[in-house]
Parts: sequence; C-alpha cells; structure tokens
Amino acid sequence: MTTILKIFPLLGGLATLFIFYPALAAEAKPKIDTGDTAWLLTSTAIVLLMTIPGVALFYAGMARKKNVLSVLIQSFTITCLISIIWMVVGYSLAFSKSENSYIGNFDLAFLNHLTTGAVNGTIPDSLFVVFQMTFAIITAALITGALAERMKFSALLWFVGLWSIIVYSPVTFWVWGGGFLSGAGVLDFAGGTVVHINSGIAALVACIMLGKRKGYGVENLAPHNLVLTVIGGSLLWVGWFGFNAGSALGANGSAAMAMTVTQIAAAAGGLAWMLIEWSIQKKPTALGIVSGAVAGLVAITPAAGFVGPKGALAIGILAGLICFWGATVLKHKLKYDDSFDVFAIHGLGGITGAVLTGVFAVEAIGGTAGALEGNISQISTQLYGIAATIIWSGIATAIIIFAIDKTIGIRVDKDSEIEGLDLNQHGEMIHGQ
Amino acid sequence: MTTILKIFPLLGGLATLFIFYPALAAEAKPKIDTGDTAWLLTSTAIVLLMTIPGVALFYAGMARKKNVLSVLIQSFTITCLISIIWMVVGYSLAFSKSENSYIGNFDLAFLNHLTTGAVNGTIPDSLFVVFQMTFAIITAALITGALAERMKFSALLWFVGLWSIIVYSPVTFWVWGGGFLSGAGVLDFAGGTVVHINSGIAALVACIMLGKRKGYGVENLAPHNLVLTVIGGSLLWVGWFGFNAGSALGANGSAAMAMTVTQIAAAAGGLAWMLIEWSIQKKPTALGIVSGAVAGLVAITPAAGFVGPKGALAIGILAGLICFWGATVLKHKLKYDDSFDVFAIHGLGGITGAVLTGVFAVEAIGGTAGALEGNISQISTQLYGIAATIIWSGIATAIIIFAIDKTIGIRVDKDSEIEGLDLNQHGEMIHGQ
Amino acid sequence: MTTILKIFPLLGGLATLFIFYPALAAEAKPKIDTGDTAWLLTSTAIVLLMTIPGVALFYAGMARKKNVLSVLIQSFTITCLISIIWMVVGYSLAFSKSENSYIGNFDLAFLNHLTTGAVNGTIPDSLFVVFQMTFAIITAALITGALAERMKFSALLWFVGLWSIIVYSPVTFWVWGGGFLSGAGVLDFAGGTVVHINSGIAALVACIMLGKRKGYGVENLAPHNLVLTVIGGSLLWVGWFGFNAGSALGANGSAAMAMTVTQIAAAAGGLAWMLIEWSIQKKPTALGIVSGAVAGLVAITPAAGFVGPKGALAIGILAGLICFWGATVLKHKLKYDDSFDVFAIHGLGGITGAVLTGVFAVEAIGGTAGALEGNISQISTQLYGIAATIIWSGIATAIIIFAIDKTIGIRVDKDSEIEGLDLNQHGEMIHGQ
Amino acid sequence: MKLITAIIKPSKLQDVRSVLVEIGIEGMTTSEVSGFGRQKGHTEIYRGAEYEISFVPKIKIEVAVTNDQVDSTIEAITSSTRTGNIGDGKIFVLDLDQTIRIRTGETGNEAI
Amino acid sequence: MKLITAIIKPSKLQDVRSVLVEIGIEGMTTSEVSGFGRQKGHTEIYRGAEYEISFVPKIKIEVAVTNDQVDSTIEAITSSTRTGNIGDGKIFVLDLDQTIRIRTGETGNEAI
Amino acid sequence: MKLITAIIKPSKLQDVRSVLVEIGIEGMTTSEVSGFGRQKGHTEIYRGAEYEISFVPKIKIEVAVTNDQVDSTIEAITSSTRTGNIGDGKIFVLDLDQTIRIRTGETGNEAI
Ligand SMILES: Nc1ncnc2c1ncn2[C@@H]1O[C@H](COP(=O)(O)OP(=O)(O)O)[C@@H](O)[C@H]1O
Ligand SMILES: Nc1ncnc2c1ncn2[C@@H]1O[C@H](COP(=O)(O)OP(=O)(O)O)[C@@H](O)[C@H]1O
Ligand SMILES: Nc1ncnc2c1ncn2[C@@H]1O[C@H](COP(=O)(O)OP(=O)(O)O)[C@@H](O)[C@H]1O
Repeated sequence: MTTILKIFPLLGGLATLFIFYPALAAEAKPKIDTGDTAWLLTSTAIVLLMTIPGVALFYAGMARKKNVLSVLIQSFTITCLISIIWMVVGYSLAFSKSENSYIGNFDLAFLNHLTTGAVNGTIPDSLFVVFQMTFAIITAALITGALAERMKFSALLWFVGLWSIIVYSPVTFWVWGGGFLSGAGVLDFAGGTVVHINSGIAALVACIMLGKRKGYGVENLAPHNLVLTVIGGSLLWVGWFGFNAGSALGANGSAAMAMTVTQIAAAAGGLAWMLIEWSIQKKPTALGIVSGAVAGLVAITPAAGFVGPKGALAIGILAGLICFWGATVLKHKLKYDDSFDVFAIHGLGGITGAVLTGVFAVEAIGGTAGALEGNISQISTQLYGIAATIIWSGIATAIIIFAIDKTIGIRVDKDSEIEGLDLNQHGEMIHGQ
Repeated sequence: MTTILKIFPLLGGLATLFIFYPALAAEAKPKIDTGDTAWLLTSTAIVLLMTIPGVALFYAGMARKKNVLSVLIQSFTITCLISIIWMVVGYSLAFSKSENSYIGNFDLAFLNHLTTGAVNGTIPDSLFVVFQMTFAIITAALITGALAERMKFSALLWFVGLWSIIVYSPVTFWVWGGGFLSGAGVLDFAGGTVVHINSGIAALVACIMLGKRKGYGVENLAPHNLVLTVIGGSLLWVGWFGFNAGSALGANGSAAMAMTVTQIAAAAGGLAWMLIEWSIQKKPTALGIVSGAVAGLVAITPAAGFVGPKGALAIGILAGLICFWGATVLKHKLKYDDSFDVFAIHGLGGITGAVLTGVFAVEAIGGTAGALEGNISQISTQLYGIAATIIWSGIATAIIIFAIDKTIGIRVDKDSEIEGLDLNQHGEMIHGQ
Repeated sequence: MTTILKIFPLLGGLATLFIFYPALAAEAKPKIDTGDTAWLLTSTAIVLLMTIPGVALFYAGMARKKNVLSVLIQSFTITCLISIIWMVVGYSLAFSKSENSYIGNFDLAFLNHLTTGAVNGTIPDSLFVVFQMTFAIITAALITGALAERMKFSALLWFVGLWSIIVYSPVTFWVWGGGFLSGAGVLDFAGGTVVHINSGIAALVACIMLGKRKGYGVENLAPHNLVLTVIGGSLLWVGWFGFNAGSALGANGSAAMAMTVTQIAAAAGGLAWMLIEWSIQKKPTALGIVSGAVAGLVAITPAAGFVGPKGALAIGILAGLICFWGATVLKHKLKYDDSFDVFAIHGLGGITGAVLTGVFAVEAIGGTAGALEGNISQISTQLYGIAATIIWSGIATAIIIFAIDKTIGIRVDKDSEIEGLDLNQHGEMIHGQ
Repeated sequence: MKLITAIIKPSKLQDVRSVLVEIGIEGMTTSEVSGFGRQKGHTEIYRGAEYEISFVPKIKIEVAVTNDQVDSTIEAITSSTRTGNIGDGKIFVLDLDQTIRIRTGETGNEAI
Repeated sequence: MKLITAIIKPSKLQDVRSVLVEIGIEGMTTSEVSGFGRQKGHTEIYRGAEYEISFVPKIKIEVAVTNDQVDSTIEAITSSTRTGNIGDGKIFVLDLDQTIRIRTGETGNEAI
Repeated sequence: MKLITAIIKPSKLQDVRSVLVEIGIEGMTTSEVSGFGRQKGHTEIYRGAEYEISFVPKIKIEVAVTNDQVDSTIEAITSSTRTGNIGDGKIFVLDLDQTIRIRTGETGNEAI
C-alpha cells in the first residue's frame, strides 16, 4: 500500500480534522458509505446529463431550424451560470441553517465550509452540494422552453440568474432546507414542487408577459427535427433515475423502489398520451409519446420514494392524460404561447404528481400514509405546498420579468425574430454545405 | 387501496401476500450491499440508455429520411409498452418459482411482492426487477430493425407485446429463472441466448413473412444519416457495460472482468469487420466498424463472466468476421430483406458467442471450464441451449405474425410506403425550414 | 490454450504464468470495496462515453458536411484500435514495474496477469486496466481534431497506434506508473500532463507537418452543424466526472471534491470564454461557450484532487481566457491550421492547469500545498513535468509523422479533399433524401 | 403562355400563395435558392475565423400562366411581397413554348 | 434547341432517367422542389396545433435538347411518369437561345 | 435581356461570383442541383448492398443580364470555371421577356 500512497499523495494523510455538517453534529462519527457515495456521484453525472444535452435537445428539436442553436446555447449557458451562482450564494440560501423558516443565510457562501472530509449523512458534503447544484441547473433550464424563439439572450440570462436566487433557493429551503413546508409535512421526494411546479409556473407567467411568437397560430411553426427531441427525451428519462433514485441519497431499498416506480410512471405516461392522441387526433406521434413519458416522469418525481408500482401506474396514466389536455386544449383556449409546453408538462404534471403523492403514498414504503391508506389530510398538506410555490414563483417571476423589460428589454425585435435567433443573437447557423 | 383497484380493474384480483424471492429463502438475513446496489442502479440506467436513444438511433440512421421518426418512435414506444407488460405479467412469468421448468406462474404479477426492504442476493429485490426490465425492453426493440420502413405501427405493437409474453419471458425462465436450460448447464452470462439469438431469430422469421421493402435491390435505400447510427452504436457500447458487467449483479471482480472482456471483444469485432471490408470492398466504412463493434458486443454477451482477455479477443474477431459474412453475403444469397441486419448481427453474433463461450470458458474466471480447458461437452450443452431458443422463438414468432396478419394486417400499403411511415403512420416529418 | 495460440500467432510467445501486480504483492489480503468498485465501473463507462460519441461529435459538428463521417469514424476506430494496443502492450509499458524510470516492460503484455480475484488498491485489478484504457483511447482521439478534413485514414491509424505506444505509454509511466516525474513530485491528478498537454502538443506538431486544409483562410470552412458539437461538448462534460472524480480510484471525499471543482471550473471556463467573445466579437456563440467549458475542464484535470472551489473558479476563468486567446489570436498569428483547435484548448488549457495546480493546491485537500500556501517550488516542479512532456511528445510525434509521410503518405490528394473524405476515404455520405 | 419566376423573401411565401390562389392560379412550383444582390449577406465568426456569407436565403416561385394572366400574376406577386426594403426580390418573365399535363396529356393553356 | 423542364414525383426519377438515357439523352439536371397544384398537401398535428403543409415534394428535371429530340423527350418523360393520378406533374418547354459546354467552349447543338 | 443559367462545380461558386462582380453584375441567384452527364457519379456500399449514385452535386447559377452583358457574362463564367475536366458544366441562355424589381416596380434593363 505504501507504493500507491506515494503515487497518489492525495490518498495519504487525509486532513485529520473532520468538520461535520452541522445537522449531523449530534450524531456519533458520521462515516462515508462508499456505495451510497458511488451512487450519488453517478446520480450527479446523469442529472447533469438531463440538462446538457437532455433538455437542450428536447427543446431544440421543437424549434424552427433558424433558432435551434439559440435553444441549445440557452441550456448550456444556464448550466454554467447557475453552477457559479449556486457556488457563490445559491447553496447557502437554500441549505444553510438560518433563524427563519423562509430562506437560508450567507454562512455557506462560496462553499467556504467544504472540506474533503466533511460528511453529510453517508456521503461527502461536497457531493451533496454538487448533486443539488444539478437540480438548480435543470430547474432554470426547463423554463427556457416557454420563452424560446423570441427572447433576448442577455435578458434570459438576467432572468434565470435572478430567478434562481430569488425563487429557486428559497423554495428549496422551504421544502428541503428545513423551511416551513417541510415543517408542515409536505411530501416532495425529488422535486415535484421545488423543480417542476416552480419552473412550470415561472414559464407560464414569463411567456405570457413575453407575448406570442410572430406568426403564432398563422405561420408554420412546426418542430423542425424531432430526432433531437427524441434523443433529448430519452436522456431525460435515463437521467431521471439519478434525479429520483438519487434523491434517496444512498444506494438502498428506497432508491431501488424509486427507480422502479419512475420507470413505470414514465412508461404509463407515454402510453396514456399516445393512446388518447391516437384516438382523438388519429395518429400516434413521436412528439406525443415522448411528451407523455416526460409528463409521467414529472408526476412521479414528488412521489418516487413514497408510492409503490401500482400507485406509479396510476400517477403515470393520469399525468399523461392531464398534460395532454394541457398542451392540446388548455393552451389553445387560454391563448398563451408557451413554445414547448413547459407549463402543460412541468406545471400541470408537477401539480398532478404533488396531489397524487398525497393520495397514493404507502406507509410501508416511505413512512407516510396517503389518502388511500386513510390519511386524507395529506392531500391538503400537499395542496398547501403547491399553493405556496405557485404564489411565490408566480409573483416573483412577474416582478423580475417586468424589471428586465423596463431596463434592457426582454424581446428581440421583429426583424431579428424573422431572421432567426441563431444568426441574430449568436452569429451562427446550421449549414447544409 | 380499494379505490385504485376500482379505477384500474386490471390491478385487481391478485393476492397481496409478499413472496420473497425463493432462492434466498434459505439464506440467513440477506443484506443489501450498497456498492453492489450502486452498480446495479447505474447498470439499469445505462441498459435503458442502450434502447433509448441507443437502438433507436442506431437504426434510425440507417433508414431513409421519410422513415426516421417511425424508427425512433418504435423503440421509444416499446420501452413504454414492455415496461408495463413486464410489471403486469412478464416478470412473473420469467422469474417466479413455478412447478414446471418451462415457464413461471402469476405469483409475482403486478409486482405485488415488492417491498422496500425485500432483498435479492445483495441488492434490493425491486432493483433486480427493474434491471431485468431493461433487458426485456431492449430485446423487443432490437427486433424492430428487421421490420423497419414497412410495418404497420399498430401491428408492430401487438407483435412485440405478444412476443415478449410468449417468447421472451419463457426463454428467460429457461435460462435465468431456474428452467430447464439452466438445469442443463447452459452458460449465458448476460443474454447471448435470451436476448440476442432470441431477437435475431424472431427478426429473421418476421422479416421474411413481412416481405421485402418496395424497391429493395432496385432503388436507392442507402442509410440517410449515419451520424445517428454512430451515436447509437456508441451508446450501445457504453450501455453494454451495464448489460454485461451489471449481470454480475454486484460490483466485484467478476463485473470488472466482464467489463474488460466486453471492451476487448467490441474493439476486436470492430477492427475485424473494418479490415475485411477494407480488403474486400476497398473502403472501411463508418457503418462497417460500428456494426463490427456491435457484433463483438453481442458475441461476448454470453461469455462475459466466463472468459479472459484472450478469449475475448478471439470471440470479438470471429464475431466481426461471421457477422460481416451474414450481412454482406448470406443475406443477399438468401434474398430476405432484414432492413438493418438484425439477424446477421444479433442472431449470428449471438450464436457465435454462445458456442465460443463453450470453447473459451476459463474455470478460474467463471467457475466452468470450456473446450480449450478440456471440457469439450460444454460445446454441446451450448448448442442445446441455442437450438431450444431457435426453435421456440422461430415457431412462436411465425404464429404471432401470422395471426396479426390475418386480423389487422402487418404491412402498410404501397402508397403509404412510398409516402414514408413518418407522415403516413405518425403524421410527422423532419423539416428543413 | 495451444489452439488459440496457433490461430492468433500474435498471442504467442509470452509467458503463461500469472504475474500478480507487484505493487500489491506485499500487502496483506487486499480487499475489494464494492462502493469504490461501483464508482470505478461507472467512471470507466462514462470516460468511454467521452470519446464515443463525445469527442466524435464535438469534432464532427465543426467539420464540413462532406467530412462529418470521416471525423466520427476516426474516434470510433481509435477506440477499437487503442483498446487492443493497450491490451497487447500499452498497459504493460505504462504500468508494469520496470527497473528504469522511463518506461515499463512487457511483463503485463496481453494482460496475462489478470485474474478475477486480483486487486489493485480497493478495486479489482482488471478494472484499473480498463479504466486506464479509456484514458489511452481519449488521448489518441483528441489529436484527430487537428488533422481533420485532410489526413489519410490509413496514415491516421498508423500514427495514433504508434504514438500511443511510443508517446502515451511512456509519459503515463513517468507520471502515474512510478516513473521519474512522479518521483519528482509533479502533481497530475487526472491527466492534465499525460492526456491534455501530451495530445495538444502532438496535435500541434502533426497539423503543422500535415499542412493547411485547401482553402484555409479563403473559402468558407464554417462548422456545418454545431448541434453535434453541443451534444459532444455536453457528453464530454458529463463524462469528465468519471475522468476526474474517477481518478480518485474510489467513492470518497476526494472523488466528491474532484467532482465539485470540475463542475465549477467547467462553468467558469464557459462563462469566461463567452463573456470575452461577447465583448470583443459582439456575439456570444454556442461554439464559444462550449469551447470555454471544455477549456475549463482541461485545466481542472491535473488540479481536481488538489484544489478547492475557489481555486477551481480561478483556474476555470483563466483557462477560458487563455484558450480563447489561443484559438482566436495565437493560431491566426502563427498561421497553422489546427482544424478544431486541439492545441489551443488541450495544449494551452493543459499547461494552464498544470501550472495553476502548483499555484492553487491546498494541503488540506490533496496533501500538497501550492504557491499560495507558500510552496512556491511546486510551480517549478510543475514546469518540469510540462517541459518533459512537451519535449518528448513534440519530438516523437514529428518523427512518427515524418516516417509515415515517407512511406504511405499522410495526406489525401487535392481532388479527394475537394470531394470530401466521407466519400473518398469511406465510400459513404450523409444523404438528405 | 409565360413562365413567371419570382425570387422572394422566404417569409413571404404563404402570402404570395394566398394571393395567387385568389386570382385563380391553380399551380406553382417553389424551391429554396440563395440570392446575391444589393441585400448584403452576413458574417459569421467561429473561434476568431470570419466567414463572409454573401448569399441570402430566398424562395424561387415558378408559375406557368396563360398570356392573359400575366399582368394579374405579376401584380399579385408584387403587391404581396413588396416591403420597400432592399432584398424584396425580382420577377422574371420567360416565353413558354409549350406546356403538357403529364396525367392527361393535355397541352397548351389547358395544361396550365 | 429547347430547354425542357418537368416537375415529377420523386419516386419516378430513376425511371425517367433510364428512359431518357435509352433515347439518347446524355445530360440532365435535377433539383428538389415543392409543388402546389391539384394534389393536396397534408396536415401535421403537433401537440394539438395543426400545420397545413400545402406544398408537396417534387423533383424538377431540366434537359436541354436539340429541336429534333423535343418530341421523343416529352414522350419519354410522359410515358415513364404517368400514373393517371393527380400530381403526376407537368412539362414546360422553353426556347433555348444558346448552349455552351464550359470544358470545351463548344456551342449550340454540339454542346448539348 | 437574357437569362443565363450555368451548371457548375460547387467548388467554383466563389470564383464565379467574384468574376461576375468584377464585370459589373450586381445580382444572381444560385441553387443546389444534381447533375447527370458525362461525369460519372459514384457507388456507395453499405453492408454489401451497392448503391449507384448517378447524380453529381452541382450548383446552378441564374443571372439576368442586359443584351450587351451577355458575352462578357458567358466569358466570365467560362473563364472562372473551366478546368478542362469532364464535369465542368454547361451554360444555357434563354430570352428574357421582362424583368421587374419588386421593391421599386422598375421594369426592363432598369430592373436587372
Ligand atoms: N441579375 C439578377 N439575376 C438573377 N437574380 C437576381 C438578379 N438580381 C437580383 N437577383 C435576385 O433577387 C434577389 C433580390 O435582389 P436585391 O438586389 O437583394 O434586392 P432588390 O431587388 O430589392 O434591389 C437577390 O437575392 C437575387 O436572388
Ligand atoms: N401553373 C403551374 N406553374 C408551375 N408549376 C405547376 C403549375 N401547375 C402545376 N405545377 C406543378 O406540377 C405539379 C403537379 O401538379 P398537380 O396539379 O398536382 O397535378 P396534375 O398536373 O396531375 O393535375 C405541382 O405540384 C406543381 O409543382
Ligand atoms: N443536356 C443537358 N441538359 C441539362 N443539363 C445538362 C445537360 N448536359 C449536361 N448537363 C449538366 O451539366 C453538368 C456537366 O455535364 P458533364 O457532361 O458531366 O460535363 P461536361 O459538360 O464537361 O461534358 C451535368 O452534371 C448536368 O448537370
């Protein structure tokens, strides 16, 4: 062993002082479990995969050819931007121990507290930070789907940056950081509320304020290349295993069950959307089944650690049907232009999942009973969490968008929109030569 | 629970008792190993990646542009469909303890037995279920490559659904569920027989019954975008680590050796195909080397836990050569139209691997000696497994296809084929605008 | 065994005795840790993902349409070729215990020493072999970006094959195999020197000797499809977690911290490149931010196990700026045609990272202090490692390229270059029909 | 009979088609072309290398018409595509010797 | 000399080429175009939004011929593409002032 | 007025454009076409199946010119694209009845 220690000095003489994550201070000698750590390292990698290239491609395929790079670069830049924001201040606001129950403080800003030896539960503390970072990233990236093909790139960056600090970090604190929603008993295993309802509402408010794309409802805005969307949707599905099963924060029975129900709900959502589309619109589309699978994944997110296979089946089917209705009926009735249906899928899907978690939760699986096991009040607890998130996300998004519009403007001008954002905002194009 | 039983009648009528996986019944307090669990969680994710978007893209790139979405949606829909079938009945038929040695019973239907705490070996029981689910998915998806560009979407779904229940589950039972082939000592580490021979034969029979594509041998049916095929082939390779090394059901020396030989056989297969193509047809093609690598991966699948690096090298080379011959000589001689050479690569590659497992197995590695170590009879044992699979898969496939053809018809009409399946079956297209 | 030796003469002539990895011989019963093993199995898979399809796509998107398959097939073929070379001789030259401190011997050729039970640290020995194999693969694949769109395929294969044996294996031995650079205390956690400087210098020398692409600086050589580049860059990022955090050789605090700083440096590099490009060239491009992220990833590679979050932030920003300067200023000044800026990103980025590792290393994190903690001499140690690598890689690359040019020729002729390498070298094309 | 060819901005295609249909034109053929004219192309910069893209994407419309439809067709195209900005495009009129409808074999004005 | 332009169904291209080669035509130029005529386009529905695609993919063939090849060329194209269904396409014949073969500088019938 | 159409090798486009601009041509329209002629196509082999690709990628350039520009235009195109090899391409000259600049409504030589 001595030889290898020389080769890899880092393995030798590990810093002797362990700084325990405050929450764990009471515990006797928390120790890293290598298996749990291995799974969380993996989960972090595949949750990142969900955003780049997952979300990026899922959306890019639905854009017109002249905007495809602009869509891709949005997810990619957000990945960079939110990583730095999370390091500087986001993590601290979401997970530091503060006196109040609404938002953390600045104690952990710049990740000053991180050491190689610090432990959080059974995994290294820095791993928890970077795992959560990938959640902050994807939440912001999801919103862009509603704003595509017309928003100024600079305005978008200001928006998601501010939104992440003002909306995402607090809501995370409420649910997972020890804030008032976790106190109230709201169940949200992997982010149905924090990630999906939150981004879905922001998407809805922002796209209404931004206005419709030029030619919406008149010109042909059909998806230019659904191959990209299918790739993106597939990577979302695969990465979602990290999202949901990773949220067990260990490689255990809970993670395994979370993965199982995730798979079932995604499959059920895809089939449900396909079948209803087939019967109503006469053809089963690629965009449809992929959308349905994502709807199922969204809805199982809050439920993953709490329900069993049959609950997952029900949640997936209902999510597929409700989100189908949102994208094909509700949106056209309310006449807003949510480019790629972020609200219909993440907003409605997230709400569906959050409510149904309260219905299908099984005590033997996640420790909390749902309405079917007699605990009817869990549904109102869930509704409480949903309402709080909708209100805060909705209002704060409106204020941020308003402020940006009054300063640098949120939308590209008409000619730029016709020219396409790839060329106009980024000076690049897809070439056929 | 009664409510949901009413909503989904199909969920009803099954005993609620928990059945622990019998094989473990004798063990004293089986315990989850977090490392093994972490690796299996990961393996499940990357085996799913093999199908979506792996197989989907591998095939889509070989299609003509007017059929690319139809190919993608097939793999994606199969992922959804087989997940639900596996949950409802497939897993039970494949892995429950039945009285006979040909097929399981319905004891585990709807995964009623799953609890968060149930253990299978050193991993959670639900993890074993979902890991195996991804195998059922990919096996069905592989078949579609032979039927592409002309099969009705509805017929395809009926076919793979029935096939999975009637063929896949029983064969899995025979080999891995305690059936007669495992009793006979057939070696199949990760599915050379169960997955590849099985799907390869089904593909052959089904594509012959379906008939050739319009214009086959006359018109230009060249692959429209091999970029997709290279991406798909690459993801297959990466995911195959989960397939083969995951089949060790733990993070141990066997898994590591399986990964090593997988890498070597894939590389050898790719080079062998490339070199023979280069010398015979004067140019090394992207499609060729990717096909060869997949051939090597197929052939090492049954052998992965049983052979060493040199055996893997030999298996990879032979698979590359034999599958090359199958795709470029045999197919044209026998004049069937296997669109993307599923039989040549998975059928022949699987047979090659199954036989060579009997040749190159090393006792020190997998516990069983092969012919090179004197155990000549292992070859006939392997042939027995191959024959049983070919017969059952061949006959049952023929019956299912025949029945579907007589009822809803298996093939789109001539004009639809000319128009393209994307538009005709799914109402969608790739647009260039 | 005799049979196979006759069939594959290349397998012959090597001692059949098993040689246990010497470093471990002395240890008392080394034991596999399943968690560490799980993480290394995963890391191996995602480092392979970096090359296929990561590097393949990252480069292919920057090529013109007529060369896209040729670029993809290069990375794919290299994956096959280097796997076999590594098995036959590369691993042995890099990691066997030799008497000298410059290169290993042939003791481990053909991986004769591997058994299922052999352990290396806390992981199976075969896993270490295949993990390192993926590093050998990507290093060779990276070089191709400088030579794209004009090099003969056969010449390329000869070049990377010889280069891997003559340059990659020795340099690896110097740094990680117990050679003189590790003796000198050079810090290189995951391959800043071994992988990036090494390939970056080889790329520079080889592309200068190869000459510019026809039409360089005159015709439109713009990237044809940056969608592929964004996908490739994203997969590089995700896979880099395996590269850097996997280099901790376990699932521990060091791996977690390595992942955290990798994420931060990538993000910082992307933003830095984007912002400077935005201010100088007026538009932020997709190619720019992806390039910057890769620059950040390259630079953090040697530092990953040694620096903290703030050091990573600084390294990422500096790498983004320096590599931007390399690709947009230096290259045009020196008038060489490095097709996809391998030198600017991997060469300069690697040097930046290697030097800054000496600046920002934190004793509490990796066991070695950097200049900021008073250990100024670490910088000169780092420079020593950089210089040794540059000299050896530069000279040997020049000799190999020269020899190949004198024998089979390195470059396609002018008409073939105009026709495109896809058709000319591989007989394939992307079709739009 | 005349063959009228118009080079227009891609975003105007739907408008032109509607107007032509209104005045009784029943067939036309379009294709994607690249135009060079007073309207400048654009510059793309990739990693510091500038590429001058001198051609602008345009749509070419070809309509075969009878002699008495010529003026109304030109008028229809002009009115539906004119913005007054550089790059609006051009119309070229060629004399058409003969037209044949493949399906029926009809020729001349019948075939249009 | 005449320039014969035919708008045909994409699936007929190989047939037309063969027939033209048979009657001695040695050169032609084809391009992908979108046609609007009696043959209707199709509708695509994405997440409930309907898009009317009014243009149908067609191939345009251009063949320059000498005056005495005109009839046989038209006959060849017609015979190889007629199915009797709507959408079979059209043939347009234009008068060709001059032809030049760039390689040799030959002009007129020589150059065809 | 004449409409000059040239079918050239794709790699010659930039050269042609430069030369035309030099002699005072201010507008042109190009498109991607596939040519069939003496220059043979190529064969692709995928998994043993041979596909004969008989068409070669070409660029079509269309330039409307006044009568006195015809000769210089033909000369300019010829000189900038001739390599002497098969496949250099062809030039076709058609009589142009009328030209209209959409933006201004100008017609005839003014509009070119
Ligand atoms: N002489 C010409 N021959 C062929 N096409 C032309 C000619 N002049 C212009 N065009 C076409 O018309 C388009 C519009 O011309 P442009 O000069 O940009 O605008 P405008 O007609 O408004 O001055 C060009 O992009 C080109 O495709
Ligand atoms: N007046 C026209 N001018 C130019 N192209 C035409 C005209 N009429 C028809 N076409 C072309 O011919 C194609 C076939 O015409 P269509 O009316 O669909 O069939 P048919 O000729 O059999 O009645 C159209 O798609 C269009 O490309
Ligand atoms: N008769 C023709 N009608 C239309 N296009 C033609 C004709 N002959 C040749 N072409 C076009 O000119 C191109 C060059 O012709 P080709 O015979 O290959 O070379 P060359 O003119 O040097 O003999 C062809 O690819 C085709 O696009």
